[in-house]
Amino acid sequence: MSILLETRGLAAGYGALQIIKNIDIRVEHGSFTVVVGPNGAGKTTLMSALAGVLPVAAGEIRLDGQVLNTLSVSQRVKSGLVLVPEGRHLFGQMTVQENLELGGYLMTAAQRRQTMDEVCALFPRLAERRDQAAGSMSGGEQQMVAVGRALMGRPRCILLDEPALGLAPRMVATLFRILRQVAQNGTGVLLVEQNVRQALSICDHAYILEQGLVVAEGSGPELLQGERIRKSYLGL
Amino acid sequence: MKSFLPAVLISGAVLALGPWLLPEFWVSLLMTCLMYVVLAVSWSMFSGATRYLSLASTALFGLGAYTTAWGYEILPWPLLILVGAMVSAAFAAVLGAAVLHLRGTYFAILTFGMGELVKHTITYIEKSAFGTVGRVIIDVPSNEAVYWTVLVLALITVVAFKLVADSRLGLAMRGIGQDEQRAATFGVNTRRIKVIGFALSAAFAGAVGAAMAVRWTYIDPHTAFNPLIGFQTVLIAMVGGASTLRGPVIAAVALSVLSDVLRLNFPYFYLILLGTLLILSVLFMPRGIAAVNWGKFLGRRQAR
Amino acid sequence: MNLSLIADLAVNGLVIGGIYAVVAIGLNLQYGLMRILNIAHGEFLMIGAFVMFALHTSTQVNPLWFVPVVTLACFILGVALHGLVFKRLTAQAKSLDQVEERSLIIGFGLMFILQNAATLIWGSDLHGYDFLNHSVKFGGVIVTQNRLLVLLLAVVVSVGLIMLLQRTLIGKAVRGMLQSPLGAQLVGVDSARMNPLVFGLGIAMAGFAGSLLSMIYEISPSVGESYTIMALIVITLGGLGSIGGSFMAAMLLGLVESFGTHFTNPSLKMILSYSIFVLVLIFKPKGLFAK
Amino acid sequence: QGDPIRIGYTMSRTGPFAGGAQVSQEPNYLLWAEQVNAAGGLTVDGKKRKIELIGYDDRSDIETAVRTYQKMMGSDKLDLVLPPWGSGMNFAIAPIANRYGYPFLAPTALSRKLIDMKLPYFFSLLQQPDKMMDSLADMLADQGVKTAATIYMDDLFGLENVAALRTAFKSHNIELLEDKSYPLGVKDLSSVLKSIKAKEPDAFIAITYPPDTLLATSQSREIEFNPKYYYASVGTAFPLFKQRMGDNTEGVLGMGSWNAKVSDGAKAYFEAHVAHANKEPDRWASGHAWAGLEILQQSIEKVGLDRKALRDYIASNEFDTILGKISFKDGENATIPGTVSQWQGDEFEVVWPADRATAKLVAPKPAWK
Amino acid sequence: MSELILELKGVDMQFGGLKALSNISMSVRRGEFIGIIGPNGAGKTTLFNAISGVIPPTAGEVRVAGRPMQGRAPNDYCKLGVARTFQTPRIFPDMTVRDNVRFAHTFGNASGQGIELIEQVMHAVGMAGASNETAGAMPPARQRQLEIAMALATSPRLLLLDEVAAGLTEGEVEEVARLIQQLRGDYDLTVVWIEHAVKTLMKTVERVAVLNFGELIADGTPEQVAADQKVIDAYLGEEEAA
Ligand SMILES: Nc1ncnc2c1ncn2[C@@H]1O[C@H](COP(=O)(O)OP(=O)(O)OP(=O)(O)O)[C@@H](O)[C@H]1O
Ligand SMILES: Nc1ncnc2c1ncn2[C@@H]1O[C@H](COP(=O)(O)OP(=O)(O)OP(=O)(O)O)[C@@H](O)[C@H]1O
Ligand SMILES: [Mg+2]
Ligand SMILES: [Mg+2]
Repeated sequence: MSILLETRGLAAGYGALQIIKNIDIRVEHGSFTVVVGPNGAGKTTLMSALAGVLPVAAGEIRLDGQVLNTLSVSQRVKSGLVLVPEGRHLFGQMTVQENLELGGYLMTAAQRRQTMDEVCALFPRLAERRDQAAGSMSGGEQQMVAVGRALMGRPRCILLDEPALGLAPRMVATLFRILRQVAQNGTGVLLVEQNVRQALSICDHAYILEQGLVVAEGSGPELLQGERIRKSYLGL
Repeated sequence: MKSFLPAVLISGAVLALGPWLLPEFWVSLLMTCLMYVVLAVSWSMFSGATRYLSLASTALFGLGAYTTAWGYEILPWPLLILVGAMVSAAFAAVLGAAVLHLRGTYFAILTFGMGELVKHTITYIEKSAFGTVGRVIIDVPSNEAVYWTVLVLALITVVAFKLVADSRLGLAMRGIGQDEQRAATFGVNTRRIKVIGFALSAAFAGAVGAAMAVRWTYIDPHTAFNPLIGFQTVLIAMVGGASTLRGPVIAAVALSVLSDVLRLNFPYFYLILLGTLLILSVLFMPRGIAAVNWGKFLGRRQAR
Repeated sequence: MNLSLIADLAVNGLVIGGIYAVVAIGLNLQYGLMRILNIAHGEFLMIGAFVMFALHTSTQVNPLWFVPVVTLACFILGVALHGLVFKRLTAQAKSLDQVEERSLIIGFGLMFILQNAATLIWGSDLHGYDFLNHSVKFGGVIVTQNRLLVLLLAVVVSVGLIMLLQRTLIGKAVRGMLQSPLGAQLVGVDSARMNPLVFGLGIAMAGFAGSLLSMIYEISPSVGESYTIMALIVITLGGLGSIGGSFMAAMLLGLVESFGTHFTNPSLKMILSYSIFVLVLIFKPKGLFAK
Repeated sequence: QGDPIRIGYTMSRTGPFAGGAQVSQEPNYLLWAEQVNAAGGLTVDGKKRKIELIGYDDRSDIETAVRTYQKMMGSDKLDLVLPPWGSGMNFAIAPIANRYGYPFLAPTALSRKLIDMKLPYFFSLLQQPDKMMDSLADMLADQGVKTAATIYMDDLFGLENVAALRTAFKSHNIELLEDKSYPLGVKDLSSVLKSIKAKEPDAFIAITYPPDTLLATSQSREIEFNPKYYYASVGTAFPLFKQRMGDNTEGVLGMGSWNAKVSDGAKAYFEAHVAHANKEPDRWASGHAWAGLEILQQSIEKVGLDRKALRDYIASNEFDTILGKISFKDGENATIPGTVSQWQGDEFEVVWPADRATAKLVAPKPAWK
Repeated sequence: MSELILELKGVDMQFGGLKALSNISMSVRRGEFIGIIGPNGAGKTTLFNAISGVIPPTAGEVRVAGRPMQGRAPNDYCKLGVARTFQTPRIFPDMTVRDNVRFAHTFGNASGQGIELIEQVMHAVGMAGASNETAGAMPPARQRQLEIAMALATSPRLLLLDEVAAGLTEGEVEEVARLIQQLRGDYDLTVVWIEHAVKTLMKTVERVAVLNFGELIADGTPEQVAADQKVIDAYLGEEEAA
């Protein structure tokens, strides 16, 4: 497998305040990669910098070899990098259907229709509630809209910042299965997750982020066995 | 509060000397400043805190002015100011009870519409009942008397703002401004608070309307309910920084003085200058005059 | 009360409604979709009308040719203005409330500037010209051609914009930018390009309305305010951001005024219109046509 | 050569009053100062002194005007002031001028109430509503008119005029079939006009301001409402009316009191105005404004700049003006009677009363074009 | 038998064609600690809305402390001792943390208690050090903690917690559970807690209610509920139950 998304010496933060430093991560084509870390470690900061929401303070972000550093958020979407952000950022007063349609903003009408069917098949609840205002959906349902909307853009690489937040356990499992599937279809998946056990057991590769630095990486099972995870994340 | 009250009293005392120290025009100009201090500060008291953008100042000021117009023959003027305050407060309470479930623009446009509705209704009543429109008032109080009255009103408004801001009412209104339903879940009777706050702030606008009306001799609905007053009030409060006390006070003075100085010195294109300054002020002081750290700003200049 | 009178009042009402609709469209784009409260809307309309007046009276060419010219010129002006002022404003603002408040102040600034500029260029007296002011008669109905033209163009433009905004994703993208700026960027909406275009379109519509109204009404630098107010009332009645709603609200107001005036008098009509406005907002707080 | 005489005023250059102010008033002030200065100035106590005009914008806002006049009279102590535009403004300023003792010759103050305040320093130049309406009723009765209808503006001007009209019609036995009021800023009058048309009155009287005068007239034309006598008040005398209505002005009656034919002075003034402002003066208030300036000028040259002396001189003498002889009684122009004018060809002719007429009344009004 | 602090009889919540709550009847006794679980969109949050006055139910009856609540506003619920948190935090974003808590304290039922309560509850949720931070600038997880502090500051008798532990790691969720237990004792609270972290929830609470498609499908001790086949089918799945 070849490298899809890659950072080298990436640093980012808020104004003068640097939160993440010297980050080197890779997401391969069709792989399911996970980032875990405690509250406030800088996971969201990392995802924001990748998607272009935050400026890069140092280092480089590459997608398929193309340097993304100076591209705006929407330009990155155009080149295939889509983020499911923390806090969802849905279009609250628009219907579920409109949210999904906008997810396919850059697609042709035909592509949009087709992807819409696929997404609705993945999340039947969304199909049932096409005409409900997204903002009035339940917390978990909104999470599905957010993921569905990102998938509508047919990304080459999808970034997800805690998409399982507020999902019922079975739904979490379903979501991870879906993401696995998405990866198998060739899309790179980079997932930030607090459900450490579940995430690590399903992923191809994982990073542990602590205080803005990558402190460990490896395959999921490897890390799950490791001292670090067992002690600080699973409370064993 | 400790240093606040003396500061208000001292500035009040200094300003009260105006008629003896300043030429008449400056007294008049100060009076305009003070009038807008009353309007903008009382506006902020409610709208700045609750973020219910009100364009009702026109209606409230106008009702006060019209109270003077109607009552001048019957009641002494100081009493009319009190009555004007009560009329406006009562109007605001009734209006508020009916429309304070509307938010944002809907509320803004509606309060504007109410001003127009009141204007046309009064015109109609005057015409049908008295066969005339507008009143001439003769034997007006002296300029100084009007000036001191408006000054006292301004001081009362400023103190009231401070008292309200530090009170439960003020805190409740700020909560309503951020998330009304959430405030309710913490036990705030939002409906009552809004009506009380709106009526209270309306009283000041009504009072200053009743006080200023004597300057025009002839008062008809079109002069009393001048939309410019409502717009100007909002403009001043926002340029100053809507949720503060300092902001509207500074902006009321700055904008009134600036527009007159420009008007008198550049009679043909002062509006272009004024407009440009307004735009620049938003772009470079986006959070209002009150939010600018003047000490730092000036200090940095000197250091260079 | 006979049928031809009803028809006449109805047509007259629709024609007035057409005028309201044309006046409101531009503001609805800017305010309804971007929350930029352009209080100088009426002034842009006034400038459009004056430019039309100047072009027509100096060349004597059929004014219809200048409608697109004025509209386009206003569009360019709008885009430029966005780049100069509103871009910075939206970038600095943290919430929609702030956009709204600050744009209000800028609106006042623009209002002063435009009024003064028009006064310097054209003087403050009334101006006007005649175009298509002959009457059309059918049945008992009498209307002038220019008013019919305004109604027609109001319908065409409203329908066109409704199609553009409802049927294509552009409208949704614009609404999306308002509801969640980051969300919109994350689906690939290029807000840096979209915002100036929509804002420009709003000004263009003001110019368009001005160029049409100059065929009917006298203009002077101070007429702007009344049009702004008219537009604000129409868009609140119809629901913010809804072009269709504004159109319906405009027609409704037109009809109320036409019939109301006939059965009472124009002074009572104002009370009637404002009462309806106030009552509608009290009982249908999101506008007449909100779902 | 002495110091210039400093004369101040405010004028509505912006806002809703600007339209009227810039037609009937400010151009005359400017023209006058220019003419006087070109002639070397006014002779005061034997010395020629130029005029320095100090004009500010009052933004059509009364409070601004009040403040500015207080500056001019109270702080700057200018030699003289000239009045602002419109009744509302004059109501507010006249008492102040009176208090400071500044003679105040108002060309555009139209209200009996203002005159009734009996301010010693206030002089009104324009014919008041009662006179104008009386004259109109007189003329219509003379023409055998039996029925009439009116629309009027919802403000002091409209109400005073319509009240005067009712009284005048009663005494002349003309029946008022319909009277409807309308508010400031009206955008459509066709429904009202249609209902009036249905009543077929002999005469139609629109008590309107310039934009509404144009609106009412063009909408009357559109609905083919063509009464025998069509009268509209403010604005018919404006050059704009002719420009906008073209051939349709023929036979339209309105408030006017002079034109270039009434005197040699009027002709000279007319031409000077065209040369100076690049537009014609209106055929009503402009003439009165100019007459007021003439009166002021004559008085100054007679008694100098002592304002009390000026006031007394103006109050007790008769003046020769372009409109003929003018003298004041209790502050009201006592010599110029109410008049009616009519568009005939390119001129707004004075047609009533007969002794002031510049042409004979054309009746009935020809059809709209 | 201790008093009933909350009773629901036949409560329905209809949104257009959707019945988000259907015929819910249940009661909560003073001092109970109840967990609520159910799939996404089951109606858990809607239930909270119905019993805190935020969205009045379309049918049925809600009683708080024996009083019928029909037509009452959220502030009335607050006055009767009901306090809640929101799943998506709804704090006052422009105020400081301390002012947020002060707000809740001022208008709640804490008139009997002094302002020490403010510091106390901030300390309890570990926000004492952040009292001057602007609330809106904090990350969501912190805002959830602030929500708890604010609810406590109203001096409630019935505390409704809606996914306050969302987005936390397993270890952290355990801590939250311990915190709630402790607060419950300290402030003599009745607690209803919605959370998807079933394992911890089941260990902590005394009674569990399960919602599915707006219906109450189970209500009992954690053991009873975990063994209920309907619950396993609808929510837990075989592995969780195991
Ligand atoms: N807008 C901001 N301005 C300043 N500092 C911020 C901002 N947002 C986050 N931070 C700080 O950056 C650090 C990392 O935050 P980040 O949100 O990236 O953490 P996280 O790993 O995503 O945590 P969580 O698990 O809570 O989502 C935290 O210390 C936080 O306080
Ligand atoms: N205002 C509303 N209009 C229409 N439907 C609504 C509204 N509010 C909630 N719903 C629907 O009612 C159902 C119950 O929602 P609720 O928020 O109570 O779910 P929940 O059990 O809290 O789910 P979650 O675990 O995802 O938070 C959902 O399907 C939701 O979409
Ligand atoms: Mg995060
Ligand atoms: Mg929920």
